[in-house]
Amino acid sequence: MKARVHVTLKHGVLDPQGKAIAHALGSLGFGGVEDVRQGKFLELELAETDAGKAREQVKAMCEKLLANTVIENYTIELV
Amino acid sequence: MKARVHVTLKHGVLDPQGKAIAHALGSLGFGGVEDVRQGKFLELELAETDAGKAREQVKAMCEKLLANTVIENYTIELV
Amino acid sequence: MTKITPEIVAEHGLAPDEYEHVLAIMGREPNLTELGIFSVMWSEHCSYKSSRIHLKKLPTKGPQVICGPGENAGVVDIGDGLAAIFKMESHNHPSYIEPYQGAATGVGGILRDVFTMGARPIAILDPLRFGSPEHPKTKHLVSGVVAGIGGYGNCMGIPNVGGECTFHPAYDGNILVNAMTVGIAHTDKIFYSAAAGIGNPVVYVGSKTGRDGIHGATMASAEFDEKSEEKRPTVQVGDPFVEKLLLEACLELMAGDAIVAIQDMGAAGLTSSSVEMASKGGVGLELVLDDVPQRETHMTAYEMMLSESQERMLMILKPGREDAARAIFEKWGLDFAVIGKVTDTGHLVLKHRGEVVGDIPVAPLTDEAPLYDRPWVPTPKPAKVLAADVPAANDLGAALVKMLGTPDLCSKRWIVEQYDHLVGGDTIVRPGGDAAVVRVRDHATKGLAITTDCTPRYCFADPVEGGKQAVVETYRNITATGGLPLAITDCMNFGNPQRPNIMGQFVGAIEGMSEACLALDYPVVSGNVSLYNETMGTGVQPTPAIGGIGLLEDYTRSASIRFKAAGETLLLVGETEGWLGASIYLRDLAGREDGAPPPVDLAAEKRNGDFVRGLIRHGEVVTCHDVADGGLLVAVAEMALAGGIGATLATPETDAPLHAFWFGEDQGRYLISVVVDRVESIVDQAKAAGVSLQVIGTTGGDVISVDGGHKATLAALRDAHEGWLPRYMAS
Amino acid sequence: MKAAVVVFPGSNRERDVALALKRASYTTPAYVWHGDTELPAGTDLVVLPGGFSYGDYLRCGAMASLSPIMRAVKDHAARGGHVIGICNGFQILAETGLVPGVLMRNASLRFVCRDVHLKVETTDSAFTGSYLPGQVIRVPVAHAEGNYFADDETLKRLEGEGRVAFRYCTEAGEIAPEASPNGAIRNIAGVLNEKRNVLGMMPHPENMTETVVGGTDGALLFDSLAKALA
Ligand SMILES: Nc1ncnc2c1ncn2[C@@H]1O[C@H](COP(=O)(O)OP(=O)(O)O)[C@@H](O)[C@H]1O
Ligand SMILES: [Mg+2]
Repeated sequence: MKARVHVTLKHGVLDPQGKAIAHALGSLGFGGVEDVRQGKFLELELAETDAGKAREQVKAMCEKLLANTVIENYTIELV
Repeated sequence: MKARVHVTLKHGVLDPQGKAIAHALGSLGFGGVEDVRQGKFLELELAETDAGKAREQVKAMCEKLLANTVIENYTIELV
Repeated sequence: MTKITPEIVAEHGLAPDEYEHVLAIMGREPNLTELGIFSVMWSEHCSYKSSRIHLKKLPTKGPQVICGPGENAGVVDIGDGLAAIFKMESHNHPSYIEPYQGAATGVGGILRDVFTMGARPIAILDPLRFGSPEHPKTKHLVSGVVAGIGGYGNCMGIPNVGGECTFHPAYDGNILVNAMTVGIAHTDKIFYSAAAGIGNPVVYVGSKTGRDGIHGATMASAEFDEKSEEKRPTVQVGDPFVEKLLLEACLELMAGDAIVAIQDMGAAGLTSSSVEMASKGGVGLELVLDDVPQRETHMTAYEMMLSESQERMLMILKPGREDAARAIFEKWGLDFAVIGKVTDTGHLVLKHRGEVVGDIPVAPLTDEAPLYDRPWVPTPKPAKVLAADVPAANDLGAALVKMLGTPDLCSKRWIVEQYDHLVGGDTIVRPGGDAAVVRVRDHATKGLAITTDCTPRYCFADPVEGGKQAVVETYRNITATGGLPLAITDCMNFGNPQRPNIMGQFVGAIEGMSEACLALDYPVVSGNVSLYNETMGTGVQPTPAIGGIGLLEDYTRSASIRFKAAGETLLLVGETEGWLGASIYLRDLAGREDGAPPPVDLAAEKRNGDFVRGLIRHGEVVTCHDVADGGLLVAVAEMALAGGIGATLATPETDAPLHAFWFGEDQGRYLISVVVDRVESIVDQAKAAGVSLQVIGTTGGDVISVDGGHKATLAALRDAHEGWLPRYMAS
Repeated sequence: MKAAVVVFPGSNRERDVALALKRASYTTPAYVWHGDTELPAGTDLVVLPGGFSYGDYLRCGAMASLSPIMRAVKDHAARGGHVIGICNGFQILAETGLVPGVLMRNASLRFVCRDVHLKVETTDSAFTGSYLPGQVIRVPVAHAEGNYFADDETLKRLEGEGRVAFRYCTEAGEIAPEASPNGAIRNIAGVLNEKRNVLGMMPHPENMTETVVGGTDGALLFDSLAKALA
């Protein structure tokens, strides 16, 4: 089973990359880009076939490694 | 209107980050992680309100800046 | 089995007569895998078919040379049981297609060439040539290439201490990304690539093999690609983290005596590494491809042999050492696999899924590779430009500010700061001056001076003089820090060799380089040729990039370009005629790109170099700069800006018009600054050595002034010099 | 002083810092492998050196912070033992929570290697005792992710308790935004933990300990340690 994890910066945390991308888009002539936030997107191929267990596992992975919960949020989707 | 962009490595392109994450998860005792691929996830806040136009714009941004189309694919969702 | 049609042969870049030769060697029609192997081994890149007969003319010997061209890198003796191992390589085309990864993997490749021989890399340098700043792609290429080089080298923890970066429309469609690495090894612990010992295991270490960079045969390989919903990218992605582990693991294994031979997998990966090891050792190899660590499923023999996946090595181990070696690689988290053995058949035999999928006699594959003496015409000698015909600058100060703000002369700090040039703690003279000086690890006093140089506009005007000049400029840069030049590596970047005028440039450059190397006892110990740098009939300027290394017996006796104190006397070593042909002044201020380049007087180079080096070694001079691009006044300004101290200059007696004297690019010159009470003695020493020496001014203040009337403030000079590149990149 | 330098896969300034320690204390530090679970007996100081542990993939320092040795490092710190994390080491300390805050991508988004000036904000620690209060020193930085960030409450505590060890400043000692190479909040370059026995800092004092490489301002940090932990 496959898990898709999104890791995004919490509100209020400065996102230098997003800001730089917004700026770069502006100078490339793309008007009307009001804000850009950059996050990570991870696709995990799991041996586990039970959705409930898989979600538990991935949650533990996020808490332990994949996200820094001081500044980041995460969401998990199973497919 | 908001656009969510996923940028992922093309099939077959080496993903050093994903490989290292998979390895780290393994040594943290998370068994059964067969593969990890890491991509980027961008949220863009657009002034544009017309979905068709917004998609066109974001597509152009991906081609020009957000994705490296030599090795990456991208998908666009509007919300 | 795929039928080998003329189309498939052509797809593989083999000419019809080359294919006839393949048939003769094989005695039968090759299969696709075998054809692929011939195609890469006989490519220009691996076989040097257009350049080989000319490269032979380069002097490669000298008492300091432990190993010249032919191995992964050149090896030079630096005394006390230590050797410097170094080479330069190009990654031009991949960097144009994908600047970050192309440049990064270029660095990765040249690092492997050096540590595969047993050396710990201590320095990276990166000569770069980009198209016109106005070209729409240039900025993107600069930013990607620089980030890629930094991304790889920084992670490896090898300081990047030098290089070049210039711009010219001739590179609009073909940028040049060259990279040089220097490493240090013990002379009794140098590793070579000749396979030996029948029955010995062939071992694969490093990253797994994927379908990276398999080109040439797009059509032929497409049929093997079950997932062909997207066109497979041919660029390789580097993993500097794995390469760092590979470096440490290899050095750890090399500390013992398990290795018989070792070779990195660079271009043409498993093919060229196995063929070269077998050929050098005069043995055969049998490989079981099922045992090659693979990243992707269903890989064919063809794909495995042609893959250019990065961060891999091939080794021959002594029998019975596999387990101890495996333990080291596993400790570092790397793949380790025995994939075959050394045989006495003289053939490269490939097995896959229980079948023999390739069987090629190694000796003819390498020895009978095509060799061409391509037709060439010498480049017509351009006319000399008379200084009097070049518009004079009314105000030398204003002209100087303009010069320092040109793309070629401006500060490259924006680049240098993206490279970790201090890791290791051995960087004595940092990038930004002449040569960098890096301390030799584990030695109490020795340092290496390292530099790369080439002046393509000279080479374009006159390849022979330009080739000579590239060599002597490295010689001067090394000398200016106090180093004794030992040997060079080169990276020959040219256009299409099938055009006689391009081939003529190549032949001319080699001739000039050879002459300079011979005169200066400065042999070539390694190098690389990159041809076909050309799009739609427009080639790059001929660019024989030279990487030189020199030895400082005592690194505390080195010089740098920075003015250290006010009130010192500024002395010019060498003669000035005021040569404006092919100069920056002529091109960027007068808008003319013509004329003969400044001639090189090799005897004067040696005489002046020995004189300056002697002064530095005796501790009489600590501030020295060679005079190159932009001429004398530019050199003074660079010294002033580096030290934050100005200078008051007075034109000595000369026949040259002022602008030609101060901006001419005559060769063989150095600027030194010395405390006043040393001047007399140095003047005497110069006289005795037959060296031309002139007092041209005094350090001090925050202005550079010439003859009282021409002035530029350091602030204005700094703004022009430091400002151009960051402003350009931010625009 | 008995020092232990932890080597992670991808560390690259372990030797630089070991030499700096040796110059200051005349004792050769031990190298400890990240996979080990114990520090050498009698370790006074643990050093997490600069580099790219695990390639800096995912987040700098994240994977290294979970290495087996880090449990021992945490125990050592909890017992009052000293720990210094430099550059990648600081990132690892932040990921483990041994010092507060996070290190984000440089505001320029580019790697930056150059000399910077730092103001010594506290001399009340084993790491900074040999400096003068408010002294301005010159040492290099070399990183892509040194943009220090912490929430207002944390910053208030850090500053209130005098736990900001170094700030980026101009040559004249002014704490100005343009003096910061990475955009760090309030120009913070190094912070102490609550018990002041753990220091995380981005700049590299270990690369500025000899005249011949350009200066000795960094040597005083190691000198401080050698004296405090003698
Ligand atoms: N221009 C040159 N001058 C001197 N030696 C050269 C030159 N070009 C290539 N060589 C030598 O030929 C050998 C093969 O080079 P190359 O194919 O570039 O090596 P690699 O397989 O590491 O890429 C090397 O020993 C190299 O030093
Ligand atoms: Mg090689």
